[in-house]
Amino acid sequence: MFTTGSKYCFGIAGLGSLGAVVYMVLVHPCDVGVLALLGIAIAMSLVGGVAQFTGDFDVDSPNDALTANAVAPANSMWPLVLALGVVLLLVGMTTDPIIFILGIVIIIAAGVEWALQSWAERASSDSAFNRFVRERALTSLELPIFVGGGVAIIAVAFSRIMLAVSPHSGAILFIVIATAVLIVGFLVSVKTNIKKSMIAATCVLGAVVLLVSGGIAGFNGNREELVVAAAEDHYSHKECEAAASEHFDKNSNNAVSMKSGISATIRVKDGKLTAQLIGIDAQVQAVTVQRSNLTTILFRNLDDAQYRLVANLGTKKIADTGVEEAIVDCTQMTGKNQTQALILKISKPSASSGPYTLTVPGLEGQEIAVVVP
Amino acid sequence: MAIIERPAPTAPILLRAPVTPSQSMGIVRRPVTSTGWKSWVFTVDHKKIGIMYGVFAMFFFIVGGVEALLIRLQLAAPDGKILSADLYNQMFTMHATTMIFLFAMPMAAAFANYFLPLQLGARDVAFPRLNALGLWLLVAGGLILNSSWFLGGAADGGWFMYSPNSGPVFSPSNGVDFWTLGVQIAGFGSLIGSINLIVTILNMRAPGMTLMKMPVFCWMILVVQFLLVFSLPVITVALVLLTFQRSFGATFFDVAQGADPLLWQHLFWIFGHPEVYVLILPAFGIISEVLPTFSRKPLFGYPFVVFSGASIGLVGFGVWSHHMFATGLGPISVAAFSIATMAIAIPTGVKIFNWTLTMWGGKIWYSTAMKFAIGLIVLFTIGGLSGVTHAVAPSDTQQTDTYYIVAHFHYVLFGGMVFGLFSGFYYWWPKVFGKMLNEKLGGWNFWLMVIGMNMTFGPMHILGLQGQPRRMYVWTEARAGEGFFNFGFWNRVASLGSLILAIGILLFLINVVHTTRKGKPAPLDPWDARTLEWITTSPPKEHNFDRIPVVHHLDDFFHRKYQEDATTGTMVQIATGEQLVRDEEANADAHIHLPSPSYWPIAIAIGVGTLGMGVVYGVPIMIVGVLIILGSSFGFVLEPSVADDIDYDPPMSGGQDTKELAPLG
Amino acid sequence: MPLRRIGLGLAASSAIFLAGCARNAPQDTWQPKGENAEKINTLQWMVFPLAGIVGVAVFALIAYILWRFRDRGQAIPHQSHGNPAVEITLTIIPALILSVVGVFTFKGIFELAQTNDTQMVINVTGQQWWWEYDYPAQVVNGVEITQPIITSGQLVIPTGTKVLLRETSRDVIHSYWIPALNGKKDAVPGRINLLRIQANKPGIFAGQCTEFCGLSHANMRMEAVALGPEDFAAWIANQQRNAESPAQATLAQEGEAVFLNQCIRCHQVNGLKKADGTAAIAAPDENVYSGAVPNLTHLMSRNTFAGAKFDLLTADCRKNVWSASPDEFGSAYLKGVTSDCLNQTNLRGWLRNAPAMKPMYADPTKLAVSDGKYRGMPNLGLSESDIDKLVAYLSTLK
Amino acid sequence: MAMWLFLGSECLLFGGLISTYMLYRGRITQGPRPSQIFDIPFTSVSSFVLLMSSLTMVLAVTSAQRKDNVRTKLWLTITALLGATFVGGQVYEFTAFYNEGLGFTTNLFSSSFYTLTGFHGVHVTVGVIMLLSLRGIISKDKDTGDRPEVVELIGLYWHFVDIVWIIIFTLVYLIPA
Repeated sequence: MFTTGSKYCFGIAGLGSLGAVVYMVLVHPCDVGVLALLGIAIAMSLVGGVAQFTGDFDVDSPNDALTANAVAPANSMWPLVLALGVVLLLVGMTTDPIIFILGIVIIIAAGVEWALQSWAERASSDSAFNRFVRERALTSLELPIFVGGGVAIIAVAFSRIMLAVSPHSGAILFIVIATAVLIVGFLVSVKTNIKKSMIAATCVLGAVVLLVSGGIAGFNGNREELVVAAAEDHYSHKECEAAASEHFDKNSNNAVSMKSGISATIRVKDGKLTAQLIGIDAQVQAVTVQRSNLTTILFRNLDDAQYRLVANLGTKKIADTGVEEAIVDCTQMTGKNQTQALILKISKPSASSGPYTLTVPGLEGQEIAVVVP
Repeated sequence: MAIIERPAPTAPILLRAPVTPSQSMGIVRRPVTSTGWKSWVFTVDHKKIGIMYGVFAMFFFIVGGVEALLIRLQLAAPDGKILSADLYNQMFTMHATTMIFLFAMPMAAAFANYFLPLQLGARDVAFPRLNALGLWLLVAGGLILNSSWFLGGAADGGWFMYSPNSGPVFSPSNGVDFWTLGVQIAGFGSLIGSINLIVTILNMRAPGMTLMKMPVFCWMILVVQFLLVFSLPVITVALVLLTFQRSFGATFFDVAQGADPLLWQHLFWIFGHPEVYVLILPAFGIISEVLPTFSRKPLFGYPFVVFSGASIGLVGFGVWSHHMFATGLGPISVAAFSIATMAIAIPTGVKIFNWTLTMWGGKIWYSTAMKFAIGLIVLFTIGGLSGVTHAVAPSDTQQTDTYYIVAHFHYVLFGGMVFGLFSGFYYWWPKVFGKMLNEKLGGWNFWLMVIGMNMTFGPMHILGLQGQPRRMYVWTEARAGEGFFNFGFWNRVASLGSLILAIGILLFLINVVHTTRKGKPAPLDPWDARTLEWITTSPPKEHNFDRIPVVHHLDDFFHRKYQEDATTGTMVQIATGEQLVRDEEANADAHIHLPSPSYWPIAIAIGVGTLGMGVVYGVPIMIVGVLIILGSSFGFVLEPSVADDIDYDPPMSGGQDTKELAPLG
Repeated sequence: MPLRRIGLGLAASSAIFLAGCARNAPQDTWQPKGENAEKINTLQWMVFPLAGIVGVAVFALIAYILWRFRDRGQAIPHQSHGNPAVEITLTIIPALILSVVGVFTFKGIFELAQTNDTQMVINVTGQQWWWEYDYPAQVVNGVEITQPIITSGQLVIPTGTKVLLRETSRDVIHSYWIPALNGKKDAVPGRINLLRIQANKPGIFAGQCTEFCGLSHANMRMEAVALGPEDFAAWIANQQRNAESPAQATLAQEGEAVFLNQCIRCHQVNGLKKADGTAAIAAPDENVYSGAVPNLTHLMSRNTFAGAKFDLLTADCRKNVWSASPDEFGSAYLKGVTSDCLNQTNLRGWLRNAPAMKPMYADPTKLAVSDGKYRGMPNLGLSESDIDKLVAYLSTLK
Repeated sequence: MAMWLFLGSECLLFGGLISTYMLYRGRITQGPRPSQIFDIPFTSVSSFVLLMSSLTMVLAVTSAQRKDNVRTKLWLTITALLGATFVGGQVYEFTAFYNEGLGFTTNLFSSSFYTLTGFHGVHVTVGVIMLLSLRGIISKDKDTGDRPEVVELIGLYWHFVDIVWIIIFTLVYLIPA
């Protein structure tokens, strides 16, 4: 048979050629990557051939007197996995860094497993003891990786599916999956005499369905609304008109947890706009705001109509075009007896580009002056 | 190496038998040796861990002390030039952090680890490997904290690390990152340690030792651990928020987004105030052992001392905002916290009265340990009374953030905690190392520390009331004032005092070296002591007690030595401590189960440290850290608490899962 | 026993405190000069002696015990475990003392928090490492402030008036503290904290930032100046004035050009016009992280600069102001900085290389974290002749 | 008992995070608000799934106490699967929110929301890993302690994580800001 070492070489060679073919078809028929892959395949098959011929690289070579009495090594899949890793590494080098990293991870994993396995096999001549040694060394590494990997795969695949379907069917799907898991659980629990193969088949089927649909979903991308939302960024621009806007005022949030640090409170009552400063009892018509200082202003609507508070903070020149653009900030629509906060930071004195005002669209002719010394 | 080793079977007859573990198992063999450096690094023995805590803490006591000396040197004259503003800010931040997290807490942990099982009559703590993990996490935290000195500057935001001054803009070096991570990791260590100690106290007391027959030291440690369990998660949250803010751009303390900087202060002080009691209560516990021993009387009002300790702990959670009287909380909260703060003075006063009355009617032996204990009572009282003066919130608004506060908490923490710990050193040194610390040097040590301490921190009362704020890298002649109370004179006195204090502490180190080299072996019961730790040899054996003692009284050891004469009412000695120890040895248990050493605690700690560095230096290092943590946690969990027979070289026989320490002696 | 001596010594030294014999201590917390500080002082006079008496009593007891029960070869004492009656008594006594203290404290806290009878409002804004004061438009004691006033370093208030400070901060937490007028109150960014002060007599009262605020925390000082009603009205009138351009062909006018070329990037001078006649508006928000720097319109009406770290007055002139009697103080202060009193050394040093005189984050190579903005004044690399011109110009800003 | 103490400590951890969230959720200067992006029906379903996993965990504990290895393993697996689905749901939710414009650094609400629910998610993930590992250890017959007790301890942890979620779900999602 093939010796362990040559298995590894041939594995690389085979996968290298396979990779080259895939590469030719997918990327470009005559590329550096193809040449590199083919070169590696040829080199490795040569080395493998030599190794096979000389019987080198062989752990249980009969020439090795020391292990003559040792138990024959168990079959090992690690050389093959290692080869896969190398191939991925090479393919990754020419194509995608993620594949490259995957290759590295597989190589490290396979290397560690292989090294420890062969080392454990030589620990003593008692195979049971050797298995014990191997387990002690590796269980604490394998278990977390398998378990963690499993959780990660389920979570990622599942979330890809949910992202692809509509929120409504997503919720239903969620229920279906969870119920399925539960039902299977109860069935198995009630009928413990179900064949093991049946259970295994169900598990495998479930896993395959999850992986495949996760893969497809991931490939197809997110559902349309999400793509649109990401592109348009609904919530990043404020719309300060008198009418409610579709996104900015959606489910407007009408409680404020800022109980401290309020500089002034602006109220609308019976269609009248009034202002009060913290620390001063009387009502004022102008609010003094320190330059470049964060200032929180509360807007409280005591009327039936919905209003929003708008701060008109002068203009600024857009650097590229030289056009003067108005600086405006505002709260969301505020219903009756509700409160919203507006945080201002005004960096220019009102003498320069003022006057600054606080107004409420719909209550024309009324304003509170903002004075920035 | 071990990977390519091929053991040569010497004879066919050995074919089926495992070869020796040291050859075949290489690094996966458990470290079972009981000598050499490995026996310390991989140990799970509470005594070795306790000693390592102590060495670690003492090292950082010196580091923190040098930082303090530099600070005092800088402030000895106006416009000091020894430290730059930046370096000074780093210095006071790290002085406080080091003293609190790397000296005071570890030293208390050292005493707790070493003496808790001994005083409870247990063979070890409840979770020996977790105990080791706690230690190594602390070491990792300490190293990360102090590595910042060499990696671009230490944290410069003060130990209170108020946001937004600790944010990425205002503290641009990596110092604060190292600080948050170091404190976080050390905090995990303390959390693990405290859970462990609580379970130990509640589950592993010797037969007959009800909670109300438990030494006061154990009680205070129990209260402290509860404080830690419930206050550390709060600082964990605060540190997580700060780390996320600094490293991942979160907005928690970004005022431009509407954040409230007081959130940090609340979280910090909900931890920070109980932390004060975490620091002081172990010292209270120590002197509650020392005072009765050297007064030859039981503690006056044991239940009152215990419950006042517990109520200090409880009320300690409700007074955090007294650190924030000047932050604009509003009069209602200020009044409530002001009153609560005054209330905490009551149980503290009860303790002072009880210690004083313990000495009343006693037969006082002025050993060095006793001197330090009395020093604690006096100095702590001064600190406590100055504390009452700023429990009055309006008065506090004149005093907070001035040197008056510095004076107050140094009287409490240095005069209280450090004196208590030194009392413990002198009292328990013969127990731990089998040699007596020199009493004459001890006297010098004590008096120099008392004088130095009062000269350093006494004048700070004056400085503070004269309006010198804290945390200033220079003070100026323009604000120094004239006359008897000017800044210049009293700052010089304080700086001179700090030198005297340093000499006093140096004398202690000299005493330690002297004792280690030339000290005479200690008698088994040098102080005519009262509690169970003295019922075994000094230093104690690996398994602590040859026979688990059965407890009938509070201060059981004393009552085994003395009995009251029914007719005269006087105490009559019926046995010496030596006799009792010999008696125990003669009736030793045959089978003793002890946990085996393990690699995993230190491996996990290394992983956590790597993860921490990864937060500063990039995701790949974090991944490595997480992998190490995952792997070693599984190793930790899967490993049996006692090593398999084949871990021994030659392999143990018998196939039982416990090791026998059969021939004792 | 030496222990007792230490205790007595401490008690004695606290007694000396209480006698208040500190002379000319600008930040002494035991010399109140206004109503709020006096209220605090009353509480201090209650709790400090009380603590002292308790301390002396405890130390006397300890000293007696240490002497009386030392080991004189007596027998091992009876193993008594305590006496509940004594315990309870000793718990109740401190509780009673503290509850008395508590009642007065409670009362004091609410009295000091009162703001509804305020007569004047000033916005106080902290930033690294100086204080800005904004006086909103209002009528104070019959004097109307029409233009908001903006100044820094020295807070000017009228005597006998209940002044409300609305404190906030532009960057980190600072704390405003004039010990002679009231206790301290933190200036927290995003919050507005209220502190009421009142000065009984004209005078100047020193203070210092007391919340650690970064590198130059030690250099962040402030002063409160109390002026009598007429002097205050004069001060108000002057502060509302715009600066006037210096006379043609003087050194000061050349200085104005330098100012327009350099300083205007951050420092505002109200009324200053650019060459084209439009108002020159400083843009500190583009150059400084806190977005504000001191307004220099009336620089020479103040006695200090750079966060009150340096005096604008020479040592002798400073002494004249600080030691003036309450009657003369107003006129001494309103003189401002005359040319013979100007502290040329510090002002020139500051213009030459500010970061060398006060630690700040003003190194242009290390601004990556703060969006390329300075924290503090950078070294502008001015030539000596530019500095001469600027000093001449700044001297005109009365 | 150690587990109880640990959970006591965890209570304060989540207490701190929840307080932070409650303080900050209404302070929004830019970006979406909670009421604008929460998908309550979906989160209700996933909360229900997590609750069901508590039920299966109870079954696992009872099986372990009856020394019924087969059923213990079965219920542990089912619990872990339900937990993993929950984590998947959370990954979905985070991705969806991110696409709608709620980045970790967008505003105070987003930072505190992601930190709070992320911490909880990590706790669930750790729980799932513990469940699966325990299952693995049982099949290899390598458990080192008293098996029912170990299952019970992990169960305790799992119930705790569930209860915390109930609190989070109520405070974060259901009660309007």
